[in-house]
Amino acid sequence: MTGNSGFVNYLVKRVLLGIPVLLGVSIGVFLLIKLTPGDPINAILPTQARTPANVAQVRQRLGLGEPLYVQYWSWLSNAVQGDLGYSYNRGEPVTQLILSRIWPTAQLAFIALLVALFIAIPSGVISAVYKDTFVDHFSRIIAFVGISVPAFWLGIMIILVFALFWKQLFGFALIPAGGYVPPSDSLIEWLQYVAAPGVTLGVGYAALTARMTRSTMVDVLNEEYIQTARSKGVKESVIVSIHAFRNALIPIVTVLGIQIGFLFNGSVVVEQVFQWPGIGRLLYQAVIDKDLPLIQGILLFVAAVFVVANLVVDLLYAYLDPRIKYN
Amino acid sequence: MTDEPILKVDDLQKHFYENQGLLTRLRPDQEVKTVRAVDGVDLTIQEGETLGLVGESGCGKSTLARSVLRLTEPTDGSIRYRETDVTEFSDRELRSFRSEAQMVFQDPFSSLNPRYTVRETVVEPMKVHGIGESSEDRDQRARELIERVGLDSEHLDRYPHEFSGGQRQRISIARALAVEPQVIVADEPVSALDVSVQMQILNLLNELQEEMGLTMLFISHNLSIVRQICDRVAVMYLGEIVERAETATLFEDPKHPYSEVLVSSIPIPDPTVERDNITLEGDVPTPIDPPSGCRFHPRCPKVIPPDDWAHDQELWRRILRLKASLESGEVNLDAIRSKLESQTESPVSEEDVKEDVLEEYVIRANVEGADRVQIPPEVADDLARALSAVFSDDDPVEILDRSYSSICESTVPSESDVSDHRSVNCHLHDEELKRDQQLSTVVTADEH
Amino acid sequence: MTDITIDRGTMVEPLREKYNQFADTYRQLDASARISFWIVFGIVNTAIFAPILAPYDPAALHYEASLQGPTLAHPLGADLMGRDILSRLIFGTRASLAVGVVAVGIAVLIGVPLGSIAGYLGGWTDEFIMRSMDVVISIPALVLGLAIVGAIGAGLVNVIAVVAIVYSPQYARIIRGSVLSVKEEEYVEAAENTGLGNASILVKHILPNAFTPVIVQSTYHVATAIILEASLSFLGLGVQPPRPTWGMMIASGRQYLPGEWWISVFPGIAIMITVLAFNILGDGLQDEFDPRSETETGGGA
Amino acid sequence: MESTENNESEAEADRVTHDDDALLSVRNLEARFDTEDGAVRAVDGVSLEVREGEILGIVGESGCGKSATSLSIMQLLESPGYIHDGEVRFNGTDLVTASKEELRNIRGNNISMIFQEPMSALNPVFDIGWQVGEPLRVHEDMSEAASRERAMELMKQVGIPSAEDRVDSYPHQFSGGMAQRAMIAMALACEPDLLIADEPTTSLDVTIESQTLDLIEKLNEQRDMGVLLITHNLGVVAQVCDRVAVMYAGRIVEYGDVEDIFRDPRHPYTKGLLDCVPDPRRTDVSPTSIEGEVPDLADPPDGCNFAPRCQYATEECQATDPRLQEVETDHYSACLWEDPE
Repeated sequence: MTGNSGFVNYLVKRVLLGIPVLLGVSIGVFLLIKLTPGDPINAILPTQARTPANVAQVRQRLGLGEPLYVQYWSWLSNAVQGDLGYSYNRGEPVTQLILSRIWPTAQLAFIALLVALFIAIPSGVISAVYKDTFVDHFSRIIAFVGISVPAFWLGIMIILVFALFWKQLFGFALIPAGGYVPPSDSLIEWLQYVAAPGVTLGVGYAALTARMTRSTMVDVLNEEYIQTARSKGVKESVIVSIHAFRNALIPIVTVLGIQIGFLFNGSVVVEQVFQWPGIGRLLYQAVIDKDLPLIQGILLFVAAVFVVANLVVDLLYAYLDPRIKYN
Repeated sequence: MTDEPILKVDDLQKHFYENQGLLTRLRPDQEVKTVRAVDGVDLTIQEGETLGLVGESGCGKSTLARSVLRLTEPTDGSIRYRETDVTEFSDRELRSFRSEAQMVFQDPFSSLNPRYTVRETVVEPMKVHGIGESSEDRDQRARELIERVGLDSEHLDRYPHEFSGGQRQRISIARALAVEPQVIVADEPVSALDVSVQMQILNLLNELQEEMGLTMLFISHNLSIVRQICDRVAVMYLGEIVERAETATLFEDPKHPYSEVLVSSIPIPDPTVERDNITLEGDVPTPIDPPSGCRFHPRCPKVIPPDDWAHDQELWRRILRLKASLESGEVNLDAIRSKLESQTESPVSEEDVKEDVLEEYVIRANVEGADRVQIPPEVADDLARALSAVFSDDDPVEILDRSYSSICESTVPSESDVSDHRSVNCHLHDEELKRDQQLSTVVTADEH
Repeated sequence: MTDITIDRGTMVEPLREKYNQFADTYRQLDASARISFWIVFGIVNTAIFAPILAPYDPAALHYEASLQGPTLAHPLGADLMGRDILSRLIFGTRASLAVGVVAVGIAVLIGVPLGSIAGYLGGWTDEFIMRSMDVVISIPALVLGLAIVGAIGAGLVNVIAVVAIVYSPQYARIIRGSVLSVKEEEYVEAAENTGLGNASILVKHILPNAFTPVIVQSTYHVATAIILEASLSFLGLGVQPPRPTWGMMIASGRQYLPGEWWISVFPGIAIMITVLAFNILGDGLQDEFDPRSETETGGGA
Repeated sequence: MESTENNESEAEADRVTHDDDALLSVRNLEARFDTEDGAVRAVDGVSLEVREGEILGIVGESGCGKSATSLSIMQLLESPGYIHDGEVRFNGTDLVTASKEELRNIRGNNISMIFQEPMSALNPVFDIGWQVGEPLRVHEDMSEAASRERAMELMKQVGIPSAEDRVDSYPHQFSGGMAQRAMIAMALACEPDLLIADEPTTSLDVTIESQTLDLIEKLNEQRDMGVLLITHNLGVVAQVCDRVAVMYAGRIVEYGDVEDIFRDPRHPYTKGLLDCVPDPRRTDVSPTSIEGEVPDLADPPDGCNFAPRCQYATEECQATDPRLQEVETDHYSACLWEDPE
């Protein structure tokens, strides 16, 4: 009866909690860029064009003479409307640049998620059920190696083995050494291109998920209600897949969501290694070019994705856990 | 009652607030819930006596104890220690009060810092209050204390995990005594211990109290333990004291129906005795939004019927329960209807549903094997009328209230003194008093 | 305002106790965690004694060995300018550990006070501190690190600062949660009842009992910080030449693949072993300190 | 350590006459827990039986092995615990050697169990109706809807008000007392012959405790169902049990009719335990305590386990390990001084 209002309350609270965080991020990001040593004019105008008149005009146009809070306010109000300004180096709107790069990064994240869902979760469950047996030790070692190997190096090794060595040995490369083909052009080619970076990105993510799944399942299997189920004569397979897994799913979903940051971290280096035109690579280029509005925009975007992902996780959480739904 | 009490608690209240967050307050459909953990409690403790405070979990006895020591800030009321008001103490005064009043905690596995040796645990309070001239002196005192509570001074450099529950509780007592206090508040000090060691600790407390002239507030849910150690007892129910009496008196002649239930539920270690313990119905209610009138009335086996009630007590209680179930919305007519429909596989009428409700809530009282009661026709009519109201969206409770309401629901019983050190908050007792008065007036009239 | 000194007869006693605690913990670890402990021990010593251990100066150019594969003279090969890969790997431990250990240490020093104050005081203080931490956490470590390094410039000190900033909120969160649960323990109430001031209660009673998860987490974080440093170095935004770092070595070797694979492969293996050792050690400590593992052996009734 | 490996004591066993018609018959059950300090004998050669329709109590202090005994009977002991030796006969089947399939068919069907903490014994993410009805789906092949219907009836039988409504509730919406009733409803679903109740009222308030005990007693009478009631409270034993086994440090030290044992306790531990329980009817005698502490089961004392705390102990007690023997009809005690020889 009160369930619904409790859930709405929970939802409102979660949404409202995200707002101060995003505001904080915007202030931080704004200040980070403003306090960067060096005059932004140097990045915008080529040396030969820095005449006093030009400089004054650019300053005027960007509002650089205004007090900081005025600059922040105008930047924020534009940002809220989706206008993140213009890239210094490329001259294109930042929003548009970001939008054009989301899709390729999302493809990598999707492959990584598949790896986590279809390999990591089952292996974590099996590990927990057969705790301290050979199967468990084996999959734990794999998971440990998975979280310990740097993604960029793993990417390079995959290229080395499956593209370069393969070509030396068999005369053709199993995968391309990098690059991007959109799935709309050719699905098969896309698969060839996306497989290696997607799996590279997925390894760490999956390893974390597997470890989390195992430890949660171990905890859940020690709960008293599992003993209750056994005392009822429920089959062990049902106990694991229904009684225990339903409970374990709650923290697993949380981890899948919170580790979205892990995917962003990985995408920076993996996209660099595989020359994949995603957000991570865009950020790297922006940093190299000292393209401040673009860096600002990307940070804000990434934070927004993080906040939204957390929100989705919380909703799923509430859906899975009746203690939240009906409270 | 000539002596001034050492501790006097007046109208003490401690309320907690749920849903107090800013965001909740922004939403119109969410109200801040008040948990009335302690709701207007008066207590007096004389120097050197042990007062027992008894009640079930959630009745507020631990909160009361913590409020008395200001380990939690009381919401309202006053606590007088000798001539001073504890609630008004400044930080400095509070600190010096801490050397006068100490607490012994319930859980011996959580009340000792696992990283402190026994020595550190016992010496720390002395250092805080500047007791002992040097660290050697404090060491010496620690040794004496630890031996006094029945441990070996060799144990001083051990850590809590090396001790059993009973030994830990001894250490906890030694810590409390380190500041040479006047008052000890013991919060369920033996309930986490095995029966075979409970008496060891109780005896220790008893001895120490006599030796040092301690005053003690002893909290427990276990009446038989209270009996071993307390001079007087206060019985607490849902944030209020319902009865106060000297220990022996309370056990022999409990006045409040709740005390009666508690006394009757003490297990008798004798299988040959067929006990007539009074079983209380229902759960312990929460202190959020407590029942109106006498807080015990929904569970009270002696809840007072209206003056014109001609039937038995059991039926009366069940009608009250039906009323409460209707009021809380617990009676779900749709669910009952769909249950009946699936049983008979045909549509059911309003009458059938009403019958089922009566059968379940009144006749059988929900329990298989419970005694069935007969509903006299006039009562049945009234109930049927009230239940019809549910279908026409009227308030059934209001209809029932007209002829089936109790003073216990409507009026908060006041405290009445029975004799010295003895008082009870119950309408039943008021009535008894009234009857006695009438009797005595009759008698006096006769004499004249 | 309160004295925090512990009067003990001698100073030797506490030291011995610490050693005993350490020895106890070590004995409880499983084989893999013990091996990892010794690997970590070895790596730390490699960093300290790098000049003694390394066969060559890591910056010395041996043009005759340019792009040479593993030989007796250069067991792990040499790069384009003939610098000895093994020597550079040995010296590379310094940058990795400096970032891993020092930065995580600073993160602990920032995060723990903030988080414990938030947890102990609660209310608006808590709300303010933790929401600020959320802001930092909401941007993934490498993304934020890259942006900050992009703004303030690369270099060892800056990378350490970045890692410290990025990880400190995690310690604030961990210690806050831990303080909140320890705060509920009766011995904290007992300390309050003793008349001890807030600061003493926090420092003497709560923090020592709340600190274990920080130790465990910092072991994991040293591992991820090493990867973070390597990633930044790989992107050319970390520790700058001529200091050798593993990430940079991998990046510089890329162009010689597949022929001169040793330039990229060995530093990667070095990172992996180091990180693996820290992770397994962290896992062993976790198992050891986790209160749940105690109840399991409780047995009996 | 050495003494636990000493096999001499194993030759001695409890001399308890077995009734072949008993519902449940436990013989020489030995359960151990592997720890770093060696194997702890949590249950050290326990023999007892539950007859049809009776309530047998197992009483003892924490760590005496009473819960381990109940879990061993159900074959639910988990690592690091395991059954080292012994027999658990139920309706002619030895549960210790039974196959997983056989055990599954018995659990929840012929033997049910309820636990000390009803709140943690219920699965938080499934509603009560689903959980109460589950034994019916498992053992009687009922459909989801039919089992829910039946669950509601069961909940009514155990006195859960508004069962129509509560059947869709989740455990966190129940109070402790109601949750324990739901557990009982679940245990009754397949009309078992034996109910094992492991400290079913320890976590409940006194007023709720008597409600729950009344319910168990009533169900025992109505259904002629055997009950094995594990408790630390002798008052509870006196109130509801027909016979009782007193456990100390992994052994049964006294075993027999409740009335016999309360009237004439033969083992010093039972005597001590009875003296610890205050009798509300008597104010002239105050309860006492048993000095000392429970022995460490990883390193039990030589001879009688209770000797170090026993006021009657002599040198002989510290050398000889006594086992149960009949001291009067159907009354057994494990004390040297009861040895007729």
